[in-house]
Amino acid sequence: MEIKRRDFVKLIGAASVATALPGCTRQRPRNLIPYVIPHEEIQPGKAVWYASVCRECPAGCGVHVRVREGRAVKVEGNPVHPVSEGKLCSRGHASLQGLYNPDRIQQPRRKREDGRWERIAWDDAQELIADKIKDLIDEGRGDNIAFINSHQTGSLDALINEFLNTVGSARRLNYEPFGYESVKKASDTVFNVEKIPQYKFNEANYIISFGSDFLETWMSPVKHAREFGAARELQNSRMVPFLHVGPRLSMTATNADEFIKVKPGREYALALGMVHVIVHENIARGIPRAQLNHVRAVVEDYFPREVERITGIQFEKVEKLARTFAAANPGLAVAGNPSLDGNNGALTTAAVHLLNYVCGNIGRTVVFEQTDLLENIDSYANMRRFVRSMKQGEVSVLFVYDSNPSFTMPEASGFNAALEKVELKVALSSYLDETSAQADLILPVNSPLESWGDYEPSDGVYGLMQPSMKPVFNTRMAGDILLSLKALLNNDENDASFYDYVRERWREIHQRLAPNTDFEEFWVGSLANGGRFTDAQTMTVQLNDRFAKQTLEELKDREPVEQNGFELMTYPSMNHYDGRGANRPWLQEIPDPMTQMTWENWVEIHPDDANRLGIRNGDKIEVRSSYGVIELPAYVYEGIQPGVVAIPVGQGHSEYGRYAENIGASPILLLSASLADVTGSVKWSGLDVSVVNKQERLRIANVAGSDVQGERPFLQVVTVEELIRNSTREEKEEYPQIYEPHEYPEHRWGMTIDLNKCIGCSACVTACYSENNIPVVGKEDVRRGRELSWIQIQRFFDAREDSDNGRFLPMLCQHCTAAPCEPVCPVFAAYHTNEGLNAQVYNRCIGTRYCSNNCPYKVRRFNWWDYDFPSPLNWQLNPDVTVRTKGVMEKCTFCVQRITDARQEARLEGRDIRDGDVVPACQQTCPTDAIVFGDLKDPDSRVNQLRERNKARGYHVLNELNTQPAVMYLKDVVEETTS
Amino acid sequence: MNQNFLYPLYIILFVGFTALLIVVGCERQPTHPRQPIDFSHKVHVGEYKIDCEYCHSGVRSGPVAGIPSVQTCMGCHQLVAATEPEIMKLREIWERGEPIRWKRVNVVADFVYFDHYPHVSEGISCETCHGDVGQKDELLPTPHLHSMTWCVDCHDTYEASKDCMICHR
Amino acid sequence: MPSSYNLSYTKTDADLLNTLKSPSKGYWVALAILSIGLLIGAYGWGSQIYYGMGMSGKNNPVGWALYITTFVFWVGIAHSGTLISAILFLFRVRWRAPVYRSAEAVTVFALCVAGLFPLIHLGRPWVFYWMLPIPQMGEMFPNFKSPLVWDLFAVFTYLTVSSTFFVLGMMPDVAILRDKFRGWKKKVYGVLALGWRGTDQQWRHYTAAYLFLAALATPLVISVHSIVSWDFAMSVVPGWHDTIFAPYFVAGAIHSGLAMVIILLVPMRKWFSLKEYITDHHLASLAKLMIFTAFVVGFAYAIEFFMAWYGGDIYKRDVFLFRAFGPYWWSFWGLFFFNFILPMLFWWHKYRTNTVWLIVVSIGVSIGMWLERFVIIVTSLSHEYNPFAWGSHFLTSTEVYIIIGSFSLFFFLFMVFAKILPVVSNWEVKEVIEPPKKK
Amino acid sequence: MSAYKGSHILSVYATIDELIEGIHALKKEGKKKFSVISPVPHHDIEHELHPKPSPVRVFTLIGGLFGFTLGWALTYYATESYPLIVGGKPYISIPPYGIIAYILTILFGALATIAGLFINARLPEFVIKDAYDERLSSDHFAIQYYGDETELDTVKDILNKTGAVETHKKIEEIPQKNQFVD
Repeated sequence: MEIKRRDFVKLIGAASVATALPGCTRQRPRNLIPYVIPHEEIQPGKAVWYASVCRECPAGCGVHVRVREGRAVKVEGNPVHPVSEGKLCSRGHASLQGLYNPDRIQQPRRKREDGRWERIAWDDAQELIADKIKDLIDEGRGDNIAFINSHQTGSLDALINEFLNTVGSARRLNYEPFGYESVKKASDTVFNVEKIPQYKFNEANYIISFGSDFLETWMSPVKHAREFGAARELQNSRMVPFLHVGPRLSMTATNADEFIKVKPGREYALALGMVHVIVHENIARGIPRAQLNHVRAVVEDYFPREVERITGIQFEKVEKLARTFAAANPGLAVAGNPSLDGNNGALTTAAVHLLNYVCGNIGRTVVFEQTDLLENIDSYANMRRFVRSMKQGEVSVLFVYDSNPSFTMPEASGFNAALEKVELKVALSSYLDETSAQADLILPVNSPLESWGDYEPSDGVYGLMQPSMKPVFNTRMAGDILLSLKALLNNDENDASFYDYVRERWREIHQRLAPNTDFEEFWVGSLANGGRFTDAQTMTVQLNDRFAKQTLEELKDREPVEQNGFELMTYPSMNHYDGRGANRPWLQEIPDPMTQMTWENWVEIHPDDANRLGIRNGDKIEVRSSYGVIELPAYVYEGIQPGVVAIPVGQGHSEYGRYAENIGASPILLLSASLADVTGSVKWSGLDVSVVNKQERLRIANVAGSDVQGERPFLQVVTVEELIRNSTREEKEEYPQIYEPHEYPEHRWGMTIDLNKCIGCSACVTACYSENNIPVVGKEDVRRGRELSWIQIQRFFDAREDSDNGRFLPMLCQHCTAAPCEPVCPVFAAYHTNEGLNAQVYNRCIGTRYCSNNCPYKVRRFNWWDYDFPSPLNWQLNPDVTVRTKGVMEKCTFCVQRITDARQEARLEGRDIRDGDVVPACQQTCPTDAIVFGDLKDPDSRVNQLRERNKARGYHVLNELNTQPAVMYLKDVVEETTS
Repeated sequence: MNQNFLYPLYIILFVGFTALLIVVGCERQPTHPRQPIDFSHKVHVGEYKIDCEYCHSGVRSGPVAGIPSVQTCMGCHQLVAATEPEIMKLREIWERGEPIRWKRVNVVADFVYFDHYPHVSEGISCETCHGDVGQKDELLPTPHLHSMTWCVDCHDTYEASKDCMICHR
Repeated sequence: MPSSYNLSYTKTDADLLNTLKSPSKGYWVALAILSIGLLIGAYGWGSQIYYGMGMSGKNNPVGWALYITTFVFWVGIAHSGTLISAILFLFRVRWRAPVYRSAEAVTVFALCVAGLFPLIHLGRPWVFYWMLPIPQMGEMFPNFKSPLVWDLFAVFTYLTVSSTFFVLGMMPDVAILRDKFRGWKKKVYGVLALGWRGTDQQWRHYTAAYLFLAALATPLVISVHSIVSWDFAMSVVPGWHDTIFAPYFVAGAIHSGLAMVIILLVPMRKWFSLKEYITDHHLASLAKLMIFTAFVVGFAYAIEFFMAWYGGDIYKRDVFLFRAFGPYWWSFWGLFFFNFILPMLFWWHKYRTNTVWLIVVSIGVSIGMWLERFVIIVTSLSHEYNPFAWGSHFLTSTEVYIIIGSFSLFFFLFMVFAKILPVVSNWEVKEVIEPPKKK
Repeated sequence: MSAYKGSHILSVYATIDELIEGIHALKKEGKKKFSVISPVPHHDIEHELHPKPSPVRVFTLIGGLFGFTLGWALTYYATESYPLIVGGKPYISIPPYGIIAYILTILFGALATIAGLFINARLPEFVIKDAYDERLSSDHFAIQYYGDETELDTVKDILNKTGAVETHKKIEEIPQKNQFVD
């Protein structure tokens, strides 16, 4: 508690000096354009915001970085960026922990003969590489230089190509483990365009997902979640139905009104069956009559009874679904989750393309754009070819930037073995991950938050990145390194910088978008804006004439051989994606929404199978394929098919820093090296594995005290039918009061949480950790029930009798009017402010924990230890919030620091606080706008309006205790999937 | 009132232990910080009547008053008293392009969030809290700035809010 | 009853002096063992203060566990002394005289030990004085609406009143010691006796004061444990929020207090040869009383369950089912067996006059009463309203150390007391035997 | 101590019967300035002396009333000095404050009782100034008689006749100012 703020205050002096002396240090960012506050000067004690782009996954959300005294302390979505629109996911928030990761490589390092790392100066390192490259060029082996990078667009993409051109090589791999090969393949087959379309969930009237986890990891989860939230807005007690068909109850599936469980790889049959019904019943709107017979012929085998045979879905249901979907006009069907790659992924996606096509959804909810930027991603097939050339010694120098193929490539692919043949392996990486650990030279690069750059997630969206702070360590931008190398190779003294390079490229964009304006203005405006955003240029697609029944058959992957009894399914982890998030402690600590596991990797197994093998939750089980074997704790899960085991990808790092190492095991070790038959992707799914109970209990850290709520009406759900029937019924609010209630003279802060919109993504939890300096306690303490999350996404599976879907209840301090926690505190550390906050004064708390015992919602968190923020993670701490010491109770404050800020801001402007001035961190980031905060005394405030509009859905948790919470929940709603 | 001798023994142990805990638990204040430059408020404020806000310019727009940048110092000292030994020091620092590493004099606890603006805007003079710095060559810690009693008394006098969340969060 | 004593004034004095003879080797060994126990406890507490409350096995749902359990246990134990000395005094029960001194000692020492636990269980014990009714930060007082503050007042008052009662009752006996000893001991006891001579005036004020203290202590003893029970009953926690809690806790306190008195009396009477003072009849009377208290607590258990069922509150009902059939079933059935079933042995004369059985049952009841508090505190918190937040306590070595330390401290204090002060109230025994007369 | 001061004799008896006889003998002579010392209060002795009720009870009452008032005053003042809302309850809440008042009633009642005892019985007296016999605390009785030297001698004879085993004599100097300093 002492150190951090003192450090900040020390910095205040330095910061004001830094503003007074421009250009005194080399690495200083130039011409930073603050967004919210005009760039007069940085004022100590006040935050400055910089717009940039999140590079934690290929989605490319626009962000605002909050900087205090020269340090980035929080990341939020950029409201004008079309992908994020002000929202951000957990992984986006955790980019800060990438920036301040204590395991970052702090200066260039070279591997010695004995395998230990030694320091090397930047110039020496770059010269060493340049010399090697010069030698190769002299020998005429310029093409032996290769570059693997994560998916890049824009300036860096161009620069890498330019660099490779300079040395005369074309060995460039835009490598993403999850490359959506099946979508590309399907588009190619059905429409003859090898592209990945954009999906518009907010414009659909019916949503079906065929195993696509579009709210978690699939393509652009924040955008999808945002649009999904809009789609699920209730209109006259009705909303857009959402059906999920898939092998596993993922977070996306659980948000569906109906989840139909099918064996992995059989989803396609339903899609084709629906097409069958639609084309035979003549309700297809999307296609000309001429094509109708064509399509009829394609799907002629998939009459509903055949679908029932394949998937187990009753044929009447198939017919009803088809009719409802066709009537939606437009509906939206999505497919192509990486977890189905290798298991009829391409077939399912093709079927879904066809379904969308016949319903006329193409061009409305499924849009192909002129430039599809994800299509540049190299497929696994290309990687395999590259491995072969490495093996043959055709690669002498390999650069790896922001990519970890040693971890994400199946072990059986031989990547690691082939890597040894490369003479000089240069890791342009910030972390010592599995790939950099094998490198000869590590040139640490700036984190995206310290870098210039640009990123185009989709057509017309030009995101611009600017450094929000000086680099934490002695690192450089990847672009600067490449430019320096290029200069060295060309014996060019001119030290061009990547900043200039980006600017030059933006001159082109300027020419394209606004040729008649002043470039400087355009540039400054773009920086402030976080980029330039124009409408996408769409393209129309037509059904491929050659598309036939046979084509469908060709898309089928081989049926998995079932020898050992279990089919393996892997899927990208919600928090760690392909493993890159594993070294962010927040992402380790924030539970997986469905399983509520933390700091762990697990095997999901159906209760029937588990009973047969005598496996209980947390038992160690061995999963063995022909390629490898791993041991993991079991998670007995109703949401999975019998005979299938599912393991998330992302954990099981052997390197990658203290937070990632030695947690679980990576299912990638089990995967086959061979390509999926159709798409050339990794076979993420469909592998035959055996499961053995190792008869050992593992210490798993599961946050859920109970998976079910029983008779307790914590999480309430209604169907639209019930809602319409009881649309006038309100919760009984008035209980007899013994005491005269206290008056709130100015404000009474309150919150409304729409459970129907909460998808469980936990972005609010991460935002809260980030905003409120919540420490990460680690696995052992989570296991003991000592996690400190102020807001918790509680998950129950039994909220409705007729469905096993998990549902989410964001549980945070309810700021009760008659709070049971307050009167029991002997020292007034817990008390009620006259604005209705249930306040906790940390420095007054003596730690009796009585308040926590007496809180029926169990939202108070106790500091069992003095928690450590290993440097430089402590730089992330929000200077506006006290860091709590051991022995002190803490809890949600409704972001009281933001209320104070808003009040001060209003005061400076000589007005009252307006509705919307105070936005707590959780509401700010919630992609679906499930959380709304505001003044309950103001009848026009959004929070009151929402309550007013949804009277029949509003309820207080544990209302019968008469705690009179300030948080009102709106009941979750189930829409009918067939009409 | 002497009694069973175990009882006083117990009390002594208890009190002693408590005292130990209090001592351990307390933060210590810096007593006599040695500044890199012998800056004198007496000269600047007392003799030359320079307004506080000339240097501590943040008070009307935000929480922190701010320590003036070296540039602010040099704004005058390019010419004024340029040959004084302490000013020579300043010039050296300026030429090296370094910030001056002033030592903090008053360290308010980390859990206290004091915002200058609302106080200044209500017309509370700087002297009310910081004392007559124009009389002092060297600033020493002002004990009342670390005492909540002092804050609360003043809030009582001015009928300002005594809500805990005003200062603690 | 006086007829049951075959004693004279001289004999009682001799016996009194006999208890204070130089202790045997066994005594020193026991004291050494207890000192080690104390050191273990100090180590446990020290490490807990240094590293944080995480050293104990608590977590988010279970914010209180073994420390508060043990606190309530010791407060309960403490009640025996006041019960026997003050209440039986007011009712003029004559067999009280030889046993009440040790019972009061139990009260005072148990309270000293109990008083430590609220400190031990604080997250920040170094600021415990914020709970005291003194203005802090100018004008900030503790929250008098908090049951913990009531608790602090109650326990502090109880400690003050019971220790003055204890010391006051000892004054005439210490005067005997002053008169019997020579040298430095005479001086020490002389100071402790406060100049007591035994004039009729002194006796007059003394007996009056004694009576009033007894009269004050009686409502106090009832209210203290009621207030301790309100720490729980004033909350909303299902399984705590019960109107029956105050009488239930008082009954439980007396139950455990009786057990502790027996545990201490039986060996003391043997080691100090006090059979003529603490007769089999006395012990049997205590045992009979214990049957009664067992029925009271048994009734309370039954009523609690009845209300949980009859009240129709699902949260409360679930907690009670959880107690009986959840992972803590052993503690629940254990307490039922130890507190209710086991004392039923005393219906048989054979058991209530057999010192071994007396000790066995009393230890059983002590364990049972500790378990009762454990069940009330830990199981209720483990299975509260929010199912997602359910969780259980886990045992850590630090907790064990501290509990070992607490028991060591109690027995340490008691053993020291037994060797330096009269364990039997000499003057009150003299009151019930024949004074020296002409033959 | 006793209600009387000054020079005195202390006649020690071995049995209670002889003590009673001694008291009778003194009463017969009309001598009242004596007190009786015994190891325990005995109803036979009380029967002879007819003591008045002890004033300690007044102390108890006053102490209790003080504590009761203090309890309400303290809680009221504390709330007024820094009013904070907890749990939606009123600032001044009768039931909890009543508990504090109740407890303080007992605490101060008890403390005042002790004070009353000490004041009335003139305790503590760390060095006993009056004549004393060490057997008195265990199994002997005594009559302490106050008077001038001549009177003491006659009383001594009277008591010796009733069976006093030993007589101590203590002559105080005059003036006897700071006698009860302790």
